[in-house]
Parts: sequence; structure tokens; C-alpha cells
Amino acid sequence: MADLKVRIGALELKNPIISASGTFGYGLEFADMMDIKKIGAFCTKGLSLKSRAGNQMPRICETPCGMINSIGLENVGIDAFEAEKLPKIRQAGATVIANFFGDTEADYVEAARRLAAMDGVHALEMNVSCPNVDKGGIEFGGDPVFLEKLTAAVKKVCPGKPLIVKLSPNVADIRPFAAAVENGGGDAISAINTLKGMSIDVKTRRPKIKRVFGGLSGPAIKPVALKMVYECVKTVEIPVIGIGGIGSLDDALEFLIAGASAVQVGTMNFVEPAICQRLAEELNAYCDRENIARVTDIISTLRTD
Amino acid sequence: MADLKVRIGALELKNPIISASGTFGYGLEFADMMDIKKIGAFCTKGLSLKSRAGNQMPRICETPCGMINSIGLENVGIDAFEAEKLPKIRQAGATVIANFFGDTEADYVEAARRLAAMDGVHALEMNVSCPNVDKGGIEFGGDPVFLEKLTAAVKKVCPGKPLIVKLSPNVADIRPFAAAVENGGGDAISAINTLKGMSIDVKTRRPKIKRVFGGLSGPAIKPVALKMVYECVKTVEIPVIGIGGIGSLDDALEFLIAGASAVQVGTMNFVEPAICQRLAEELNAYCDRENIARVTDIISTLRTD
Amino acid sequence: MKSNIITSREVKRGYFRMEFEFAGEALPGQFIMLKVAEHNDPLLRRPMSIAGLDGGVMSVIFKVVGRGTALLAEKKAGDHIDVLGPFGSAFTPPKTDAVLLVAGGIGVAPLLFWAKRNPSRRAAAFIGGATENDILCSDEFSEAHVATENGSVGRKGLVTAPLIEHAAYKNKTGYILACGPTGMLKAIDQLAVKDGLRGELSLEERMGCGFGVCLGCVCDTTGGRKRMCVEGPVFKTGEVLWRT
Amino acid sequence: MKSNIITSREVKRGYFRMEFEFAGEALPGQFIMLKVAEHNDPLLRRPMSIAGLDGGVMSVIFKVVGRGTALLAEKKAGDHIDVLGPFGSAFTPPKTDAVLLVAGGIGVAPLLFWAKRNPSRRAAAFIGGATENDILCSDEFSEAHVATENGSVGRKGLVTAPLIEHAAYKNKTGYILACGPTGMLKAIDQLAVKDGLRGELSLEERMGCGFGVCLGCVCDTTGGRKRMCVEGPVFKTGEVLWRT
Ligand SMILES: Cc1cc2nc3c(=O)[nH]c(=O)nc-3n(C[C@H](O)[C@H](O)[C@H](O)COP(=O)(O)OP(=O)(O)OC[C@H]3O[C@@H](n4cnc5c(N)ncnc54)[C@H](O)[C@@H]3O)c2cc1C
Ligand SMILES: Cc1cc2nc3c(=O)[nH]c(=O)nc-3n(C[C@H](O)[C@H](O)[C@H](O)COP(=O)(O)OP(=O)(O)OC[C@H]3O[C@@H](n4cnc5c(N)ncnc54)[C@H](O)[C@@H]3O)c2cc1C
Ligand SMILES: Cc1cc2nc3c(=O)[nH]c(=O)nc-3n(C[C@H](O)[C@H](O)[C@H](O)COP(=O)(O)O)c2cc1C
Ligand SMILES: Cc1cc2nc3c(=O)[nH]c(=O)nc-3n(C[C@H](O)[C@H](O)[C@H](O)COP(=O)(O)O)c2cc1C
Ligand code: FES
Ligand code: FES
Repeated sequence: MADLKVRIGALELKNPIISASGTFGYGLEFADMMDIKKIGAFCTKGLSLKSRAGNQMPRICETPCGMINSIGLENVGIDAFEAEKLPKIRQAGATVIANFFGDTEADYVEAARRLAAMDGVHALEMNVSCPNVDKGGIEFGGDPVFLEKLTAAVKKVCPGKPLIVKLSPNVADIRPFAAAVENGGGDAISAINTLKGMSIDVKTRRPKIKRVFGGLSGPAIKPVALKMVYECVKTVEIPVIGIGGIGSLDDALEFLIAGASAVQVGTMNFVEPAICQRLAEELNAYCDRENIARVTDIISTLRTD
Repeated sequence: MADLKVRIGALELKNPIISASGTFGYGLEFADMMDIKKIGAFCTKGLSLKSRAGNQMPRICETPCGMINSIGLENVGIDAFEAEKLPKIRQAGATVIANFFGDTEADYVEAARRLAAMDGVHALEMNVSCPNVDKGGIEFGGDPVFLEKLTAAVKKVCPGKPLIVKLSPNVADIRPFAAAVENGGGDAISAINTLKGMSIDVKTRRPKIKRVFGGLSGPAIKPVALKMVYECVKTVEIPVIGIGGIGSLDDALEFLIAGASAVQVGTMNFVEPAICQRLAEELNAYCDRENIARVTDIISTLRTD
Repeated sequence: MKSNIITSREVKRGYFRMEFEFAGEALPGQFIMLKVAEHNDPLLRRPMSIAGLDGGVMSVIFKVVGRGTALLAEKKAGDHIDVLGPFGSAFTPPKTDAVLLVAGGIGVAPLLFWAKRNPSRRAAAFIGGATENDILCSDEFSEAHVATENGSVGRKGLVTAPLIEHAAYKNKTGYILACGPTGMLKAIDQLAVKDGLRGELSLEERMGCGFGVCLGCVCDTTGGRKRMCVEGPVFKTGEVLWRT
Repeated sequence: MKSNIITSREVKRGYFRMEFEFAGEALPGQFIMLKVAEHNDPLLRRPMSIAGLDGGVMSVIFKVVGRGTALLAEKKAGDHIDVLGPFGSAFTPPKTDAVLLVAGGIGVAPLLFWAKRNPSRRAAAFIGGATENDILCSDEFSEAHVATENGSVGRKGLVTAPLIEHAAYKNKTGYILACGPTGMLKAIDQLAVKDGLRGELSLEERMGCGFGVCLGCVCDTTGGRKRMCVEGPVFKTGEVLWRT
């Protein structure tokens, strides 16, 4: 039995396999299909102060080795999460990372304050790939100066719990954004969110997604994600959580070797609901087989000589 | 027999299927496997004033529904192209788009001047995804102001032949770059070049590509490419050539419906060398079957109501 | 769960019926999610209504419409298939009502399962399709009324024509269970509401997961936004707010 | 070109020999590019040396090392396989020399083809591998010397040991044709140069296309940068500038 524990700021995870926001519901949906205590943590669907209905249908479609979604951040809202979901999640013994977002900086701060105060929420993950209402629709995660300010403002209201900031890959260079999170006092970075993409139904000549553009995820984006995660790791000292197209132990190892302290599995949860538990088990078996005492011994071992 | 002709600036192509630079050699390699006269055109491997040996090996690897390359723009150089390749290409009757690049603005201008003067070169495609030696390694295609200036300078020396500028997808927003090409006097835009990506061999813990990062291409990137092509089409009046992951007639139609005037097929030439000829034939059959008299009637027919 | 395929055969041109081992329970109206290949292209599972489950053998009936179903059609007896489920809501007609089963094309699958599970109930099936080739399993119902758009078998026209002429429809004692193309379901929904019949509709939508987490399959209902894979695919007539 | 698979069987654990129809000509040393699946995951073709071509039937011998070769191993007689080629340079030993065929593991494939095409030539085969399981086709050569690293069959040690003891090596009349892992080829190249023998080496590298356009398979030689798929895979001894 290898030591699979990793640290994300003050939080110790029992292993580095996390299920990603928007692909794991509120965790409870998986209760019949796996043991959600056995994975490092899970990220909730992105939460906002008020519940949201999300975008119009259709809002998903398939692409080569991937999918596009334009769910539009549908969620039950923070009140319902606290009242209806969290007690059951706590009972299930899961480690919870509350993913959240807002339309304005004030929304973000208030959401973080609320979530940080909840017993059973172990860390916060801030999704900054949302249009900023105050700044005319530019994404919060699209300007490093603003991102640093937002991070600092949010960190102030959740001093006791790790604040992970989730970066958008739809930028020319991710490094200034990683640096902005660190400078703003963020405890960790997670990367990447979805790439912007589009798909057309040739028969109807309509976009397959009602809102035309959506977010590309799945194995197709893995090389892009790995490159950006590696760049973040080279830029900051705080832990980086790797996300994008992970579907096998080798995929997870690629991110750990590149320097990620933990990984998140998104789209592949749809294909294989128990995948995170399987990967955690396989990671343990791998470490034993390879005589690796601590999973942290794998992190940042890329050889580029 | 439908009318498949499309225009790229002053150049009329017999059909909108073009093979992409770096995936079709100098055309001659395909002579046994297809009829290179039957496709709209082919883009040469990127040419520079002097021949280049390219990067160290390994410089390709496979990824989910895609591949990464880091060839490093190996090419025979413009002199050898003119002396050894072009006469045979001319004899084969192919329509040639000379793809080219440089390390400095002066290189670009000189390469374009040389190529534009060659009989048998029908259009130029300028690859701006190269580090700019004068500007400390930033890509030529990474700054719209500079891109406009470069386009204008190059266009001055090739007034008689269409200048296509090939855009990089590794930007936060492709629209200012498309506008820069149009403002600089470019005759057309082609998009996209490869996305930056990375892959690791878990067994050796080494990057699968010697230079760590490379360019991701193939079906995996199609949704990203289509989105960027659609954005270019909405931004400029000049023709846009769609590139990225095309491997079937439906893929090609997606780009045409989104507004591309023509398409380029890259990586899939490796898998099926005669693919461009097949797509041209299938496009003709499709138009006949659907009673489409001119292929231009398909362009920009996306219904978003 | 990897299941052993027992049989798979083309029952009509482009329509396949596949049987495989299944160790669990399931209710008519529910569906399963099938992985059509071991690789990731195509990536997502495909939803299929359960067409039968008896003695540890589950069956599905499917139409080849794209790459996923084409791959499914290549599978043969002895191959394995990865099955997830069952998921979703089931048909729950009141115990005593006469049941009107209305199927459009491949929509017959879950209705057949219901009929097999409820052999002693009064039920009439109305089976519609474009042509004779699209009429499936009509001989497996005790009472079946067939309609085709081109008249190649049964009545010429839409399946709603024999439906509304049926005694149990006319006297409003019939309870409708319908599955088929969205246009047909919408038409039946509007008819049922207008004519004062109750019933249930099994809807279709692209599904990312099938178990309620991707939120890719929602539809709006009188009770708010619902997930078709958890709160559906079976909804009550009058409940769905049709998009178009 | 879609070819009909005639046979495919596991000749040793993890090693397969496949025969399929092939309507063209090919020379020993050349290779083909196989599409292992119809979908795009994995995307690229896989290079395979031609192990035989006779009467319109081509054969390959391959080792399962990853997803592509695993998919290839699943194919059965009657299935189709998409074949492109032949590509690359061939073995061209001088007409009168005795030939020393040196194979490491799966590298035996092109040498077997050469031996079959040249039954009347004086040739000795040296076949090496890690264990007995990795020694393939040694009985198909008229003279074969086997060496395994663990000594489970033939001599214990590397294949270079029996090679350098052979009369035609010692008296420098032998012409070497070698195929196998890069480390082995480099060792043989250095031996041959040192001992003054001539010969040819068949190299391996990841290949994107197989016909010279992706430039993914280059290697440096005394004659400059060469593409392994066009100017190679067969190079003369002393020609390759080894990377490591
Ligand atoms: C709850 C449920 C039960 C179903 N039961 C059956 C069944 O018993 N038998 C059967 O043949 N089919 C059934 N379907 C439909 C089936 O899932 C689709 O036909 C299948 O997923 C298509 O996959 P493909 O890869 O072959 O097609 P694709 O290549 O993915 O698509 C081909 C065409 O089908 C459309 N399509 C894809 N998925 C769906 C979908 N889920 N609903 C509607 N249209 C779709 C696409 O938009 C496209 O136009 C059911 C769907 C749902 C949601
Ligand atoms: C000219 C030539 C002839 C060949 N002839 C044969 C043959 O006759 N029989 C045979 O079994 N194999 C042969 N090979 C090697 C064969 O092409 C690879 O084993 C195969 O492509 C691996 O595919 P995969 O998907 O199973 O492995 P992957 O999953 O792609 O890779 C598995 C492992 O194999 C390595 N690998 C992949 N491709 C190659 C390659 N081309 N060369 C070296 N290592 C590679 C990878 O780096 C990785 O470590 C030949 C290669 C070349 C270039
Ligand atoms: C259907 C869907 C919904 C998602 N919703 C959210 C979300 O609410 N908040 C968020 O930060 N990321 C969301 N994501 C992004 C994922 O968490 C993840 O970053 C992305 O999918 C890349 O990982 P993958 O390739 O493993 O899926 C969503 C992804 C998908 C596919
Ligand atoms: C091996 C390889 C080499 C390439 N070389 C060039 C090049 O020299 N110049 C260029 O502009 N684009 C080059 N490209 C990019 C392609 O032309 C194309 O833009 C890209 O591959 C996306 O298209 P695809 O997904 O169809 O491959 C190269 C691509 C590949 C795969
Ligand atoms: S299919 Fe994912 S929520 Fe219904
Ligand atoms: S494999 Fe493409 S050039 Fe050799």
C-alpha cells in the first residue's frame, strides 16, 4: 500500500484523483455506482448564489474523442446545495471541493463566503471562465490584472479553506494567469477548463449546440491541457491540479510527471462512472509495482535532458 | 456535374479541396497515389530562403484522434524548390500554393518576392506561427499590429498573386488577427495552424517530442478550428480557408456551411493519401444529389435562428 | 458491466435486435447506456430503451442511424458489450385502465417490454412507421393496428388515425403509453389533452451520461426543468412544454 | 487498399503472423502501412515490414506492444485490412557475397522475406531475442544460429556472439543484413565498421505517413538528413550517425 496522499494548500487528500466540476453532479448521483469516499475529492457542479436554469437545448454534442457542452452553469443554487445536498454528501463521507462562480466580483465574494462557512465543504474551486457582467462580458479569467484582484478579494473571505482557481485555456499564454492567482493569494490552480469549440449538423445546417459555441472536453484536449499544466507548474510554487481528457492511469501519470499535484477527471465520468475509483486503485497498484513509496515521488519527474 | 469552382482572391480553384502545408510534401510524393490535378490546389511544405534541417528527433507522436508534430519547418529552401521541385509540379499540372515563412520581416518579404515571381506558383500562403527573431521570439502571428504591418510589407512584393495569411489558433481571440490581415491588404485568410500541445511517455518519463511542445492537429482539433473559422468569417470580407481535422465530406461541409470559401486537409493525408481527391469527388456527388448547382451556394448557409 | 451477447440479428433492413446477459432488474420505460466500442471515437455511450428482460436476458431493438449504432450492429453473438443502467422513469399506467400503446418506428421497443411484462392487461398497440420496413414487432402484441405513411402495410397515414378511432380512445377510458419521434409525441400529447385522455410519453434526447450529471438532456415541464434521463424519459401527457 | 485477411494466428505469446491478399509487387526490406481500425483512435497507420509475398499473398509478423498492434491482433480471417505501400528501400546485397542475416526479435520479418526470395544464396541467419518466446521463424532459415539473453534456447547472450564467430564474418567475406532494436543495430554497425565488413541495416522509427511527406522519421547520415520511410528503412553500415 503506497502513500497516495497529496496536499492542496492546507487540505490533505487521500489520493490525487478528483472528479471534475460539472461531470459529477453533487456526488450523490454516483452513490450506487462507486464509493465516493475512495477518491481524493469531488468538485461540485458550479454553484452560484441563486439557482440557474442554464442555456437552451440542445446543449451537448459529440466530437472526435470529445464532446462540446453549453450547459450554461445550470445549478441548484447555494441555498439548496446547503440544505438538500450537503447533509447527504457529508453522510457519505466524501471530500468536497465546492466549485462556484458569479456574474460580478461581489457575487464571487459572497458565494465564497457562504461556501467557506459550510461544514463539509473542504475547499473552494473558483471558475473564472464566466462572462463578467460588470466588465461587459469579458471573462473573469481573461485578464490577469483583474484575476489577481478577484483572487485576493475572494481569498479574504475564505482564509480557512484552500482556494483553488480554475483557469481557462482560451488565452494566448496561460502563464500570466497562473502568476496572477499566486500573487492574489490563491492556494492552488486547476487547469484546464474547456476549450471553445463548435460543431455543425450538416443535414439541418444548424449548429449542434443552440448557442453555437460551447466548451470542448474529453481525450481530444489532453495534449493542450498537459502543455498548459506544465507551463503553470513552471510558473508558480503553489500546487497545480491537472485537468483535461484524463481517462486512464497513464493519462493521470502524464499530468503528475509534468508536475500536477493532483488530477481531475471530467468527461470520462460519463463513459465510466466508477473511473475515479478505478484510477485511484490502479495508481496504488502502479506505485506498489514500481516500488514508489509515495505518490508525491512521481510529481515533477519529467526528464527533458 | 455541379460547378465546384471557388475564388481565393484573383485565383479560381477548380474545387474547394486543398491539401495543407506540411502534409503534402511538394506534391510529387503523391503522384503514384492520386491525381494531383483533380484537387483545388495543394500547399507546399513551408519554404524559407535557405534550406532547413528542422528539429531534433523524435518529432511526431500520436494523441487521441490527433497527432503532435515538431518538425521545425524542415524544407529544401526556395532555390531547390524552384530548381528541383517546381518544374515537375508544373508538368503534373497541379495548382500550387507556396507556403512560406521567415525569421525576420525582411526574410518574409524576400521569400514572397522570390516565390511570387515563379511561374507555376499560383498563390502564396504566409505562415506566421514562427518565432520572430527580431522581436525576441514572439510569434509573428501573436500581435495584430505587427501582423498587419507584415502583411502589408509582403503584399507589396506580390501584387499579382493572392496572398493568403495563415493564422495561429494559439491566441485568446482570433478576430483582431483576421482583421489585421484584411487591413494589411491580405487577399485571404487560412485558419487554423496547429494548437500547442504536449505528450509524455510514461515509461521513460520523457516528453514524446524532443522539444517538449509541438503542434496538435487532426480530428481532435476540428471543433476549435470550426469555431475560429466562423469567427474569422464574421469579422472580414476576404475569403477564409478552413483547416483543422477535416477527414470526411461532412467535415468539409461543416466548414463551408460556417462560411469557409475552401478547406484544407492536413493530417488525414497521412492516413489516406488520396483523401483530397475523394473529397472533391464526393462533394460533386453531394451537390448533384442535393440539387446544388454551385458549391458557392453552400458557403455561409449556417442557420442560427 | 460487460455483458455477453447471446444473439444479434437484422430483423428488418437497418433494424437490429440484440440479446445479452443482464443480471439485474429493470422496468418497462427504462433505458440502458451502451458503450459501442472500446476506443474513444465515438466517445459517449448510446441510450437504448429496454425491449425485454426475462430470465437474465435483456434485449434491445435499434435502428442504424449513425456511427454508434453502426458499430453496435457489427457486434455478434459471443462478443461483449458494456452495459450501464437501467436508468430513468418507467411506465406506470393505473392498474385497471385499458392501455393504448402508440409506437412510432423504433419507439416500439419499450412498449413491447411493457406488453411482455403485462400479458393479462387489456392493451391495444398502434404501430406506425414510414414504410413496411419500419414496422417492427407488430406480431408480438395481442392486438396491433398498423399504419404506414406510404401505405405499404396497414393503413395509409399516421398512427394517430387508428388510435383516435379505437373504442377505448373514443370513450376516454384508454390510458396512452407512447414512444416515437418527437413530432409524433407532441401530436399525441396535444390530442390526449384536447380529448381528455391521460397517458405517458417516452421522450428522446441526446444524452451525455444517462444518470443525471451532465445536464445535457433537460426539458422544460409544468413542474420545471427536468432531466430526461432521471425524471424521464417517461413523462405524463400534458406535462412537457414542447420546444417547437 | 482494402485487403482480405486469409489467416491470422498467434505464433508465439504476443506475436502474430497475418496473411492477406496483395495484388502488387514488393522487395525484401520494404514495408507497408496498415490502418489498424476504421475509426480515428488510434489515428495513424502502423508500419510493418513485409515478411513474405508470394502468389498474391503478403504476410507480416508483428508483436503486440500497444493499442495499434492489439487491434491488429484482434483481426481474423475474413476481416479486411487497409494496406498502403510498399514503401522504402530494399536490401541489396552484392550478388555473390555470403549473406549474414542478423535479427533481433521481430526484426526477423524482413530478413525472412529476403531469405525466401533468395533460396539459392549462401546465407546464415543469426536470431536473437530476450527469451525463447521471442525467437521467431528460426526453422524457416536453412542455417540458423539462435541466441537468447536468458539462455532458454540457443546460446545464452547477445546475437552478436555467434555472428562474429561465423567463418564468413571472420574472413570478412560476409555481407550483413540486420534488423532489430536500435541498440542492436548500432552495435552491429560499429562491429562491422571496426571489423571491415559491409552490410545493411533496417532501422525503425515512429512514422506519421510512411511515404515521405510528414518528415517525422528523419535520421542523420553521412549523406545528410534522410527520411527513414523513403531513403530508408534500409541503410548501409557506416552510413547512420547514431543519435545516442
Ligand atoms: C432514452 C432513449 C432511448 C432510446 N431508445 C432507442 C431504441 O430503443 N432504439 C433505437 O434505435 N434508438 C433509441 N434511442 C436513440 C438512440 O440512442 C440514437 O439513435 C443513437 O444514440 C444514435 O447513435 P449514432 O452514433 O448511431 O448516431 P449519431 O451519429 O450520434 O447521430 C445520428 C443522428 O441521430 C441523432 N441522434 C443521436 N442521438 C440521439 C438521441 N439520443 N436521440 C435522438 N436523436 C439522436 C443525431 O442528432 C443525428 O442526426 C433512444 C434514445 C434515448 C434518449
Ligand atoms: C519500417 C518499420 C517496420 C516495422 N516492422 C515491424 C514488424 O515487422 N513487426 C512488428 O511487430 N513491428 C514492426 N515495426 C514496429 C511497429 O510499427 C510498432 O510496433 C507499432 O507501430 C506499434 O504500434 P502500437 O499502437 O501497438 O504501439 P503504440 O501504442 O503506438 O506504442 C507502443 C510502444 O511502441 C513504441 N513504438 C510505436 N511505434 C514505433 C515504431 N514505429 N518504431 C519503434 N517503436 C515504436 C512506442 O514509442 C511505445 O513505446 C516496424 C516499424 C517500422 C518503422
Ligand atoms: C457537461 C460539462 C459541464 C461542466 N460544468 C463545469 C462547471 O460547472 N464548472 C467548471 O468549473 N467546469 C465545468 N466543466 C469543465 C470540467 O470540469 C473540466 O474542466 C473539463 O471538462 C475538462 O476536463 P475533461 O476533458 O476531463 O472533461 C464542465 C464540463 C462538462 C463536460
Ligand atoms: C507534420 C505536419 C507538418 C506541418 N507543417 C506545416 C508547415 O510547414 N507550414 C504550415 O503553415 N503548416 C504546417 N502544418 C499545419 C497544417 O498545414 C494544418 O494547418 C494543421 O495540421 C491543421 O490541419 P489538420 O488538422 O487537417 O492536420 C503542419 C502539420 C503537420 C501535421
Ligand atoms: S444525459 Fe446526462 S443529465 Fe441526462
Ligand atoms: S513517415 Fe512521414 S516522412 Fe517518413
